[in-house]
Amino acid sequence: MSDELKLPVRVQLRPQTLVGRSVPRETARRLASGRGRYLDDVHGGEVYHIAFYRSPYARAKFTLGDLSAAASSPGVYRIVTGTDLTAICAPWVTRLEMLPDHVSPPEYALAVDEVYWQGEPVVAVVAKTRAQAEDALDAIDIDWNDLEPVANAEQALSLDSPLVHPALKSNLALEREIIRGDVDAAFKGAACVVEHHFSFGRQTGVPLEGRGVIARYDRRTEELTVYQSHQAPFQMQEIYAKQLSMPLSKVRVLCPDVGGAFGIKLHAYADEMAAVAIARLLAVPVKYQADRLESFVSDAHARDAVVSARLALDSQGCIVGLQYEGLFSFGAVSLYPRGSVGEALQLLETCGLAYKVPALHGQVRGAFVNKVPTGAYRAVGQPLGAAVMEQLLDNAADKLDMDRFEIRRKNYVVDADLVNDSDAKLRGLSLRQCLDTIKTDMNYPQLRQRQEELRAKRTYRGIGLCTFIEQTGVGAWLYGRNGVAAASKESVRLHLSTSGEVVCHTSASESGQGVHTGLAQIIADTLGCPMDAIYVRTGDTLSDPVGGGSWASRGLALGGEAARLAALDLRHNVLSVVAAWKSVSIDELEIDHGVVSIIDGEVACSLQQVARLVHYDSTVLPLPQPPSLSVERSYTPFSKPYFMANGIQAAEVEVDIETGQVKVLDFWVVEDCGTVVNPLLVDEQIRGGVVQGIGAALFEHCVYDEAGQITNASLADYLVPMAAEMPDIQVSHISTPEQETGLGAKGVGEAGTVGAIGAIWSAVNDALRPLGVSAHKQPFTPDVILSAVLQKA
Amino acid sequence: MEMSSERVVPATPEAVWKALNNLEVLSRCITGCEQLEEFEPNKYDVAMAVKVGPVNAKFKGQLSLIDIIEPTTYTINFEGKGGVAGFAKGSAIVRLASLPDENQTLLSYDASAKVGGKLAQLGSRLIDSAAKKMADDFFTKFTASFSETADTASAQNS
Amino acid sequence: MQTKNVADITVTINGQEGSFSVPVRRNLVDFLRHDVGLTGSHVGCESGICGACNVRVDGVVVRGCLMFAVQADGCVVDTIEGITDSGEAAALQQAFLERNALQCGYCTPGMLMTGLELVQSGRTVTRDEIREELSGNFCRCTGYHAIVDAIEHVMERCTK
Amino acid sequence: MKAPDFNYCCPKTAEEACGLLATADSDVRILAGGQSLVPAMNLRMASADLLIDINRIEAFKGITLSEDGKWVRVGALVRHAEVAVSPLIAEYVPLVHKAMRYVAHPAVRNRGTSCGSLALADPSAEMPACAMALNAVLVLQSKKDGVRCVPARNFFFGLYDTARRDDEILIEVRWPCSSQGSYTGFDELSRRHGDFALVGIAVECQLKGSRIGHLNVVSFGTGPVPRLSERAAEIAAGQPPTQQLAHQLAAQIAAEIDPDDVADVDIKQRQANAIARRVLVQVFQECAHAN
Repeated sequence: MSDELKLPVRVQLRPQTLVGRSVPRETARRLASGRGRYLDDVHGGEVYHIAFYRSPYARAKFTLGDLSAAASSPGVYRIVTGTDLTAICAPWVTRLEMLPDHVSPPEYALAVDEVYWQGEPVVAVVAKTRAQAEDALDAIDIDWNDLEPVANAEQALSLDSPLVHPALKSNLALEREIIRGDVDAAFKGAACVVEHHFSFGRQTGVPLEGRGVIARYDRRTEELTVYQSHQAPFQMQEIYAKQLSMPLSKVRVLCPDVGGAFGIKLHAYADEMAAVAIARLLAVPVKYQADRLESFVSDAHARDAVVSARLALDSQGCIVGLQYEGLFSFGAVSLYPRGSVGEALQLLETCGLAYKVPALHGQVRGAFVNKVPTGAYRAVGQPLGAAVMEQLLDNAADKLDMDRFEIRRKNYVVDADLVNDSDAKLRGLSLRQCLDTIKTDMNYPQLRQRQEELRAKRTYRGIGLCTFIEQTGVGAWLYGRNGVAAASKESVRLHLSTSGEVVCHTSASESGQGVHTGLAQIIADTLGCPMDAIYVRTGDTLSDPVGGGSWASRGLALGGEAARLAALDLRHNVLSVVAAWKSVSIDELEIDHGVVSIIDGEVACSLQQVARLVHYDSTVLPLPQPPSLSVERSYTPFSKPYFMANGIQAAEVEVDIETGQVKVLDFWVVEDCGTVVNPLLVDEQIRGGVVQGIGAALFEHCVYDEAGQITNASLADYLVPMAAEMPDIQVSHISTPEQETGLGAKGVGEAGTVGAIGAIWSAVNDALRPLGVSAHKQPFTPDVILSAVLQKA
Repeated sequence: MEMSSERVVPATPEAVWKALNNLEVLSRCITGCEQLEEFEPNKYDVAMAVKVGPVNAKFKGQLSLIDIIEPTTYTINFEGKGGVAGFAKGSAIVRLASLPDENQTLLSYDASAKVGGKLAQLGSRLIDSAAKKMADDFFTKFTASFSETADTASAQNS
Repeated sequence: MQTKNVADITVTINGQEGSFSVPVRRNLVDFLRHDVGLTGSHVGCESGICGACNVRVDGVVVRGCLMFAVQADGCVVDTIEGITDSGEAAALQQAFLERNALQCGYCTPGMLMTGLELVQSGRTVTRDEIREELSGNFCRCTGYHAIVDAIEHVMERCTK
Repeated sequence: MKAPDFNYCCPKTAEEACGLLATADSDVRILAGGQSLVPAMNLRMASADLLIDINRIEAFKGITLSEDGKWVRVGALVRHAEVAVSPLIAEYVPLVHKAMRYVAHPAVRNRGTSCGSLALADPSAEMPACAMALNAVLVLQSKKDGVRCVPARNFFFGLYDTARRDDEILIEVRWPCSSQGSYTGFDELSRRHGDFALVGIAVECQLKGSRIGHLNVVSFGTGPVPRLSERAAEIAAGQPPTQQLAHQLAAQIAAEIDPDDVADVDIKQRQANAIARRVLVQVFQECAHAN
């Protein structure tokens, strides 16, 4: 069977009226009116509040002292320790079947006898108010015996390093490589070899709404209900059922409005697990909402890698070989359930992937260290891969005296080269088109000219470019094959109600991306109903069809296709009813604006009438059983592991070589995410991603001292990008529809972040080039820039 | 965080050494010291209230004198717990040297300090300056205590 | 003078006067959210950096987390719910929607508070100045670009 | 993070407030704008047995010009936002007017006060630096001593350490009015707009004829207190305000940074040099234009 036959037949839709249009997100009106319902806004009876005593040490043994003073502190209901919880919630261990060597230490809901990172929850206070719970923390007596912590990967892998955790045999958490062709030969014979060293600082996601849960256990029905600010409700349902030894059907997880997530709310955290276990143990409703201080010492951290890379080219600027080696500092455990390895593996896989690289040797290692566990954060590893490759290309262009656009264009992978089955995912990229478009958008020759003129006045501007590819709508190969219970598909269930409304339940959840508006556009177009007749609901394991949730840029790429398929099914069922009723053929019917009409223009009925007939009075229908007006469809990529989106970003910066300050003057993005369902929503989401990338490159850094203490765990000291430092960002699109789906959309959620980091690296080092120095350490703080300028070690 | 300094104390090395081992003197020179009690030779239970700008914290812990070489040097070690605020550790090697004027002594110190928990998480911008200030304050008060003693002595004599 | 840790206060919130008994340590935004039930103002950092809790007290926008509720005794407090119901923020809210100047919406009430104060100042400002004025409000989702667009649009319309 | 419990009172007069301070035998804090104290309390890095809220003391309000026209008085309850738009400040204290742009963010400026900032004496804050440059007078009141005035240059002792005693309230700051031939400049380097300064420079230059009569250059963010450069004043006195002099003075300011006070002295000096030079060049240019 040929490839084409495996793909679904493209259905000829009537001219689309909504998909592709900038439809404002009507559901956001509620949010803009202060009527959002985030976790802390969920009411429903009195709840007890939880505050955690968190470890002040990166590594220590402890003995709990007298807890009676805390227990008798005003408002306190109970003090809960690790031992209390172990009885009903066993420790969990992250395992990835494809990586049998990746052995994580077990993680407990509350620490027992020993702690492995500063901020690890040790004791929980359950009290009437959060303030009273915090009051009682002061009365908790713990005897600490601090031990030497392992502060970074270099130390962790040194011969005399202590182990991060007694359950480990080695601190080495991951070691993988990719080899293709003869790299040594390529480098030996190369006309030009360039290298660069990269340090990508540790970061975290900082969703503005902290993580949190409200959990209730009903002893009568033995049901557990958990409201949680999370991206993947079905994943959490599985985890709670497993950890608390409950039937899956007795656990319900609901996600209300989510105030930002970015991968941070994709994991299972000890504090949240503890809160849910406490609700089960004490059978009282409890609430835990992480405050900002504890978010910094418990939310997944990310990046934290040093990379050395070399690129070999021939005299014409064609790449002949690429070599890179990355060393990652993870945390004290591998974050559950998806692991901490993604950052390293995505660097390994994506570095240089947009280019023809005949010989390649990539290597990554990751080590456990006594810090907050690392995990998925927007774009996972891909920004590092892009930054490394693009910086090398700049260095090469400079050495070969080539134009930066030319060296990229020349080396881009093109479909004609992609002969192997394994390369299928790379077919249909629009790298050159994006390159040409951005060159025009940014008026490159003029920028270069201005740069030259200003250099003469000792003003140092830099122009950065970063080609990127983005793995979107990731399917079952990533987690399913690793034995991780995280759904790889997205699902949509449509129900035509007797009011004529189309109720859409979907697993594709929202934290503001506008997925639901996009789904409504697709459903409205496909089914032929007005958008305001569509009611989209999500975030409830009891009523939604099973699916992944909101991660890996999947909402519209997968959820959108599921919606399209479901709408087609519903349309077919509706038309079957009307065809039978009116004794016409289905082909003679069409639906538009919620009205079914016969092709000659005669209106047959409304969608509401169809629903009322089917649900209330099917006697008029010459059908033994009318077809269902509730349909459910799912989608997961099948011909490839994910849908590859691509694009390019460019930045213009000015580096003040006296103060070390970097100012971003301008920013451009050209993005190809296939079919753009809603440019208004896509554009600002890209911009938001860009800003997170600029934040990473210039500001954001979890700074640790040598004792494993984080020293900037507040929003005053962990600098997030604010409006004044961010540029306007111009976004353009190239649209190469995804061939596997009828919708043709690829994901876009992480695109901005994937390319922005590299664009800033490229621009900053372009600015520094006339000084003969370069920067190697992100974020590019004034100290980092001036250390480079002053050539300090 | 490392800091070093020295100052000239208006007293003989013997007198300075005696003061360095005098519980009452030490307790007066530690800003915010609420308790200093010897529980075994050269080991003290200590409680202090530290206030730097908007921040205040109470510490309970132990102060010990080690590596004592009478009458020229010892090391003060401090370890204190500040409850949920975290912990602080500090140590100072104190050295005495005679000066040409035998009624003066050169006191020098190398001090270091470390904090952990919430203090470390939140204090980075100013923790070094704060530690330096506390060390400075201690030795300033210590040095000043001799002029006070001298003043009191002369007052009594007159 | 009497000192106390619980206080009786009278506050006019969104045009309606009410009396409450509050622990003096209760900050204004917690009071509004949990004692009054106005959950539109959000809590992001509780240390005055993020601006999610911005509310208006006696006509000026302040951090709801850096004022104790007891300090609002006798004051006029306006929240996002109030400026929505009164229609005062309608043009700005509409501009936010049309430009997709919000995603998760958590920062939005605070952002609108700050934006509205700027709009109502009657000043003529550049895009850069709008950015400076917004620099005490953290948005993690958008790229700020759309927010600046929305405020710029409304300000231009006001001055026309 | 929720503030620990405390007692609260809200006096209506300065005398009442001073009386409370005088009789307090425990940990008492004055609550003015609260933009530094309240976050510290929320984080439980600060606690108090009693907060004395001075926000209802009418006498602490207002910006006024003294009768003799020599001072602009800013009361303890004047918010940064009022200072920023005050015509009196703009006209008579242009240095402070220029500095306001760098002070925090709108919602914080609407609540935070000049006097609170001076009393706190954060080493990276703008108001203490301006006070040092202009030698503003800080007025303290207590039950014991009544009212006493302390010149700014005798006020800042060390890190968060000032001449204000625990029983005193900083009731107002008196800014000296700028005179004919006075030129000012202010700039700072911060990571982001409104953040604490990494390095900042406040300058007041008094021309005498076409030459510099006196020059006050204050650097801040470079040590525990804002630092007034006496050496720079000596070098500048009697000199014409040239670019060359600006460069020389900037180098002097940078050289005065104590390596013990900063993590990396080379970097801090380079930054201070640049900011100082830029401010001085601009101030001297204005001086030159005036001539």
